[in-house]
Amino acid sequence: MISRAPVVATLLACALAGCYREKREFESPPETPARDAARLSAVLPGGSAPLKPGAQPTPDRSRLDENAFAVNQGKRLYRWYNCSGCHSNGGGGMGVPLMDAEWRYGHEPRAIYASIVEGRPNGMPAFGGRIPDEQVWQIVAYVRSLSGQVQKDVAPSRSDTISGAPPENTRPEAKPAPGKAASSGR
Amino acid sequence: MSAEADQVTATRRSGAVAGAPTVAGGVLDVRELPSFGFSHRSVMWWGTAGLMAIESTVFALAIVVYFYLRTHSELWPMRSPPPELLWGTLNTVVMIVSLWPNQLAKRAAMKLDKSGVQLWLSVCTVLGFLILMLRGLELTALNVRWDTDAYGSIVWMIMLLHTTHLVTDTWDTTVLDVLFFTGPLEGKRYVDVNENAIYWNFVVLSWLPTYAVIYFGPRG
Amino acid sequence: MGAELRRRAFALVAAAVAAASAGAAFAQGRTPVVPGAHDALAVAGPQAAQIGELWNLTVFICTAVFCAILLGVVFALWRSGRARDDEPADLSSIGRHERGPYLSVLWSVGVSIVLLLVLVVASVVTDRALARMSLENAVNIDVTGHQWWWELRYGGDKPSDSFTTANELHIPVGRPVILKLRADDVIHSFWVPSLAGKKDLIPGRTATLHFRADQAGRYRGQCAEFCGFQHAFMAFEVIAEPPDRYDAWVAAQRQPAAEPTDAGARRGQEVFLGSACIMCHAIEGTTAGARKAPDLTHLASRTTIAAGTLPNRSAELARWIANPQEFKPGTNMPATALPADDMRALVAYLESLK
Amino acid sequence: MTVSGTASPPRLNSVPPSAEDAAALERTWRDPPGLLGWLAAINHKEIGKRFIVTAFGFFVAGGLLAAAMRLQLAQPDNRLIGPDLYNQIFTMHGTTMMFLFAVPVMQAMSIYLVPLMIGSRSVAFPRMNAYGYWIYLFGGLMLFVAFALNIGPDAGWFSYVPLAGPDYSPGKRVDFWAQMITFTELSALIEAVILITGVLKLRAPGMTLNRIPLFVWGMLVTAFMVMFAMPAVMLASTALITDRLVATHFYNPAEGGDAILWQHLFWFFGHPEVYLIFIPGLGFMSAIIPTFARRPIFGYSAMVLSLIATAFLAFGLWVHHMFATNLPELGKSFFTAVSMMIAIPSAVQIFCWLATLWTGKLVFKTPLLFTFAFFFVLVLGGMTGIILASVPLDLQVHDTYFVVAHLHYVLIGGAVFPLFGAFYYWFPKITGRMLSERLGRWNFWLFLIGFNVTFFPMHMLGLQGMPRRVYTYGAEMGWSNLNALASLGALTIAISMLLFVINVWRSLRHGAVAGPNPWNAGTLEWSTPSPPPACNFEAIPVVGGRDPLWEPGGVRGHVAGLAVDSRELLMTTVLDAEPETRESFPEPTIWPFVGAVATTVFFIGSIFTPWAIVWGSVPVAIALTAWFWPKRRENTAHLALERAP
Repeated sequence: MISRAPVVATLLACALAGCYREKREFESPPETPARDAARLSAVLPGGSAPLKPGAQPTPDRSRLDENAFAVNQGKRLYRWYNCSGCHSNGGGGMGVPLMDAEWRYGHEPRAIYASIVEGRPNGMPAFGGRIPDEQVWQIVAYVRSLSGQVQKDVAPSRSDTISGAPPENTRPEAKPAPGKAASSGR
Repeated sequence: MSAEADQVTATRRSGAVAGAPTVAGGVLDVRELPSFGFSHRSVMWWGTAGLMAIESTVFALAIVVYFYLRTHSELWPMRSPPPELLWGTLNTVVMIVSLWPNQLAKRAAMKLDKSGVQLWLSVCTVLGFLILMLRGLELTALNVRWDTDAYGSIVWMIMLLHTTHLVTDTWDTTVLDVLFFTGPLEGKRYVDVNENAIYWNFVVLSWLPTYAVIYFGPRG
Repeated sequence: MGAELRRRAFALVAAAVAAASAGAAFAQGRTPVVPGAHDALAVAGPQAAQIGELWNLTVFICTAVFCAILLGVVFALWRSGRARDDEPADLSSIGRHERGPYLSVLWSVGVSIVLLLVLVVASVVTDRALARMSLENAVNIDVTGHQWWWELRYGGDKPSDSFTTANELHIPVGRPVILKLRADDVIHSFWVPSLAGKKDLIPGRTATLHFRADQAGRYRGQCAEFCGFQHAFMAFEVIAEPPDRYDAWVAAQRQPAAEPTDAGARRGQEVFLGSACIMCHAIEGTTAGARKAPDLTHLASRTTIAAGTLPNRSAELARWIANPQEFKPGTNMPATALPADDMRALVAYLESLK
Repeated sequence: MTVSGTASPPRLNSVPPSAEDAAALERTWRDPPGLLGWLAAINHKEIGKRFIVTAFGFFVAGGLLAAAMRLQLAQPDNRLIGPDLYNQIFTMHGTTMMFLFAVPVMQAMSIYLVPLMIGSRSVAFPRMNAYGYWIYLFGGLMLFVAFALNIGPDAGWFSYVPLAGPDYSPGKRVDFWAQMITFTELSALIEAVILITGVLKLRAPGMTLNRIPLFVWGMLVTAFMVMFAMPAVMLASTALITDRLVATHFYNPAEGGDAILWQHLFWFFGHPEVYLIFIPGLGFMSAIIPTFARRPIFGYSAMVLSLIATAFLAFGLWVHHMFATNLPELGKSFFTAVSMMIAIPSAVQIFCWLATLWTGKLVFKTPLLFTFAFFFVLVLGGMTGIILASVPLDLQVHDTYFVVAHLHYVLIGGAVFPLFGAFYYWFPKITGRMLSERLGRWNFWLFLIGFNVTFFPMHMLGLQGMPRRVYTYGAEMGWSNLNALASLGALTIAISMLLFVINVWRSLRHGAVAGPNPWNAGTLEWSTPSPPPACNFEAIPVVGGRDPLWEPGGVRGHVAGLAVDSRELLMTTVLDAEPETRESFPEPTIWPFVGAVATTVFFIGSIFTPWAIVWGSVPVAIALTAWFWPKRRENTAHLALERAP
C-alpha cells in the first residue's frame, strides 16, 4: 500500500517515452513555402547570402533527438548528403570531428542547425534551402548522437557497412565544452 | 550399503526390474518398489538427456554457422590473429582432469555414500570455479572483438555459449554440494548428484569440438 | 488544346500547393496509372510460358487427386452405416487382417507416389529448360533495388555509351535479356509475372535473371519481397518494343538532357539546381549528379513517376513534388514547398526532359 | 539413509479405493487455495487450462489483427491504416498466430490431456511446467504491451535481415520481437522435455509403446521435433539482437556476415514448425475419428510410422522457402523432391482415416464434422503445397497472396479445424458439461464457408500478381473485387468464432452434464470422472489394450500401494511400461512464478542494455535455487516413503 502513484507515474513516463521513441514521423510539407530558390547560395565554402535563422522562422524540432526513427533518418542523410565526406563517422578529417567534446559554435540543437543551414568559415558549406528543415533537424539529432548526447535506446546501432568508428549507441557521452579557438587548426 | 549397490548394478546389468510386481486379483501392488532409481529409471535423467539433446543441437548449429561464415570470406580469421593457445589449452586440460573427481562423485552417489559425495562434489566445485577463472583469461586472449567482424562475432558467440554452460553447471554443483553438508537429504539427492555428474561430462565433452573449432579453425 | 491542358495543370498545381501549405492531411485521391499486363497465366515469353505449361500439368494432377479424395470421403459417408450414440464399438477388426481396406490404402498410396514422381520429374525438367534458354546476342542490364524504386543501368561498348534510368525497363522484342540484380539497402525481389519467375535482390550478393519477351507490349512488375513502408508501391514497367524502336530509344537515352529552351524551363532549371532536388537526383549535362534517387535526365520520356505510382503528367508531377508523403507515406523524397510560379517553372523544366 | 518401513505412511490398499482414501488423494493433489495458492498452482490440469485459455486469447487477438487487415484491404487505395501501422499489424498477426497460438495451444492441450491418456497423476516436471506457462504468458503479454506502445515489430513474422537489422529497423521494435522468440522458445523447449519424459516414464503399467493413443504419439513426435528445430531460431534471433544491440556482424555482408544465413537458420526452424503445428492436428484426427466411427483406428502402426517419417522429412525441405534466392540447381531439385515426398506419409494417414470411416458406423457429432473439414481444406492446402514445392512454379507464386492462401489452408485446415474438433470432443472432459450441438453446427458451417470465401480468392490474387504484405493496392490493378470478397469471408469467420465463444459461455453454465464418457470413447481419459479429480485416477489402471475402455481385458486391474497423503507416482519402463519405481513428486510452490518474473526482467532488460545479462541473472539464480532447495516437511514425508533400490 506504499504510495503507488510514483510507480505508476514512472511506468507511464516510460510508456510515453517508448511511444515517442518509436514514432515514425513522415515529413509533412512545411507551413511556409521556402524562399525564392534562385537567391540561394551554391554549395560552396562561404557561399553567398545564407538565410538568417529567425529571418525564416522555423519550428524548433530539436526534440527529434528523442525519436529513434528521426535519428536514423539523420544517419541516412548524413551518408546521402556526404557529410561523412569531411566529418567521416564523426572522427573528422577535412572537417572537424563531431564525436569529441569540442563545439566551437555550441552543441545545442539550434546551434548545430545554424551551422548546417548557414555554413561556417573554413569550409562548412551552407545547406539552407537545399536540405528541407525537417531533414536538417534529423541530421542535427544524428550529429548529437555522434558524441553520445542522445539516449542509448534512441541512438542508432551499427550500420550494414565496414565497421569504422564504434556504433553511435555505444559511444560515451562527451561532455560538451565551448571549443577554444586555439585548437581550431584541425 | 554395498549390498544395495550390488543390487543396483545387478539389476542394471540384467535390465529387468527389481522384483517387478504382477497383477493379482485385479490389484497390482507396488508398495515394495524402490522410491528412486538411477540413470534411465529416474525422470531427472530424462530431463537432463533432453537438455543435453537441445544444447548439442545449439552447439552443432553454432559450429555450422562458424564454417558457413568461414566459407563466405576469403580470409580467415578475417583481419585479426588467431586466438592464443595458452589459456584455452590449459583450460581444456583442467576440464579433462575434472572428469575424474566428477566420475568419483558419480560413483559415490550410486553407492549412496554421503561422505564420498561431499568430498568429490567439493573438489568438482573448486575445479568448476578454477575453470571459470581460466575461461575469463581465455576471453582476454581471443585477439578479436565481437564487433570487429563476422569472425569475431561467431567466436564470441560460441565462447559465451559454452561459458553459460560452465556457469550454470558450476552453480548447480555448488548448490548440491552445500545441500549435502546442510541437508535435508533424501535418496533422490543422490540421483541429482548422478545427473549433475552426467551433465558435467556433457559440458566438458561439448567443449572439445568447440575448442578445436575456436583455436584451430583459424589455424587450419 | 495543349494550352488548355497546361492551364488546367497550373490550376491543379496552385490547388496542390495551397492544400500543402494549408498542411491538409487528407489527400485528393491518387490518379491511377494504366498498368501493363500483370498476370502469371497471361504469358508473353518463353520462360513464363514453360512455367505456364508445368502449371497446367500440376493443377490437372492435383485437382484429380483432390477430387478423388473428396469422392472417397463422400463415399465413406454414404456407404458406412450410422450408429446410435450408445452403440458399443465394433472390435472385430482387432487382430484381424482387414484385406479390403489394406489393399485400397496400399493402392492409393502407390498411385500418389507415382503421380508425385511425375510431378517431380516435370518440375526438374522445366527448371533445367528455364536455365538453358539461349542467351546469344543478349541485352545486359544492371538492376539495383532501392527503397522504393528501381535503378536500371544499360551498358555499352564504350563507357560513354552506358546510361542510367529508373522504373521503366525497355527491352527489344525477341532478344534475350540478362539482368544483373543487386540491392542497395534491403532485400527486394524482381518479378514480372507475364515474362518470368521472380528473383531476389540481396545486399552483398549478385543474382542474374534472364528472360525474353516475344510480344511487344507493356508488362508490369512489382517488388515481391517485403521491403518496408512502400513495398506496396515499388512497381515498374517492362516495355518490350521492336528492335528498331528499342535502338532509337537507347540512342535517345544516351544523350545528355536537353538544354531548356523557353524562359519558363530555364527558370525551372535554376529552381531545380537551387533547391533540395539536387541533393539526390541526377540530370546528365547539368551540375546535378547525385545518385540517391531516380536519374531524371530523360524523365519526360517515362510514362509513370514514383515507381509506377502516378502517371507522368505535369499535374501529378507538381502534386508529387509538393508532397510525396501524400502518395507514398514513408518515401525518402522530402516535401518541397515552392512558390506557385517556381513550381510551375520546375514542372515545365522536368516535362521538357524528353 | 535407507529408512524404508519406519512408521509406514497410509497407502492406497483397497481397489476400488475407499472414500477416505479418495478424499486423502484429493487433499494431496489439490492446488493450494487463495491468490498465493493460485500463483503456486502446479497441477497439470490447472496449468493446462490456463495454457489453453491464454493461447485462445492470443488466437482471438491475432484474429482481430487479421480483421483490421481485411478492413484495410477491402477497398483499393484505402487510407484507413497507414503503412507503418499496417506493417506492425501483419507482423503481429503472423507472430501471434505462429508463436503465441499455434505451437503453444497444441502443447497446452497435451499438458492437460496426455497424463490423463497415459494413466498418470501428473506431468513429468510439474513445477517446470508451471514455469513454462508463466514464461509463455509473460512473453506474449510483453509483445502486446509493446505493440500498444507503438513498439510493435514491423519486419514481418520472419524478420528478414537487413530489413530487421540495426540499419533499417531503428528503435526497439525488432528487439522485442527477437526477445519474444526467446520467451516462447524457452517455454516450448521446456514443455517438450516435460512431455517426452512423461510419455516415456509415467505411463500406466501395461501401456506398452504400441498401445499409446495416436494423439500421444503425435505429441511425442512433435516434442522431439521441437527439441531439434527451436534451437535454430533461438540462435538466429540471438544473433539478430546482438547485431542490433552490441554491433556483431552475423548478418552484415560488409563485414563477412550474410543475409541468407538468417534465412537458412530461420527456415531450418520455420519449416519443421509448420509440421509441429500440423502433427498434433493429425493426433486430434486420430483421436476423434475412431470414437465416432465406433471402431479402432485402421493401420495404427502405419500411422505411427508416417508420423515419424513426417518428422524426419520436415527437416529436409527448409530451402523451398528460399528458391528465389539464387541457389545452385541441383540443391533445389533435391529440396523439390523432399518437399513433394513429405506428402506421402500424410497421404498414408488420410487413407487410413478414410478406411476407418469407410468400415465404421458413424455417429454424426460436431467433432466429426470438424474432421471432415480437414479432408477438404487441408488436402487442398496440400495440393497448393505441391505447387510451391516445384521450383519453377514457386518462382511465380512465391511471396504472393497465393502463398498466403496456401499457408492458411494448411495451418487452419491441418491444425485449427481439428483443434476445434478437439475442443468439442474434450470440452466435456475438462468442464463436465457438453457444448451445444446446435451452436456447434452453426459454428462449423460458418467457419468452413467463411474460411473458403476468405482464402480461396487469394489463390487467384496471387496469380494476378498481388504480392503479400502490401498495405494497399491501386484500383487500376483489378484486385478490388476478390479482396472485397475475402474481407466478407473474414467477417463470416469472425461471426462463427463469436458463436463458439457464446457456446462455451452458455455450456459452462447450463450445458448438459457429461458424465465420465459421453462419447463412449475407448481411451483412458474417459475412465475418470469429468472433470477429473485432482489426482486424475483414484486408482491407476493397469492397461491391457489400445482402447482399454472398449476391449475386454483392456483394464486388467488397478495399482495399489501408492501413498495417498503424499504426491507419489509410479514410474514404468520405457518400452513395456512395467512398474519400476515410485517417485515422490514436488508440491506446489510460488518459486516457478517468481523465477518466471525474474527471467522476464532479465530478458526485457537485455533489450536495453547487455549488462542486464549480468545483473539480471542474479535474481534468476536466487529464484531457481530457492525453487530447488528441499523443504523439511516434504523431505520427512519423502523419507517416510523412501526405499533405496
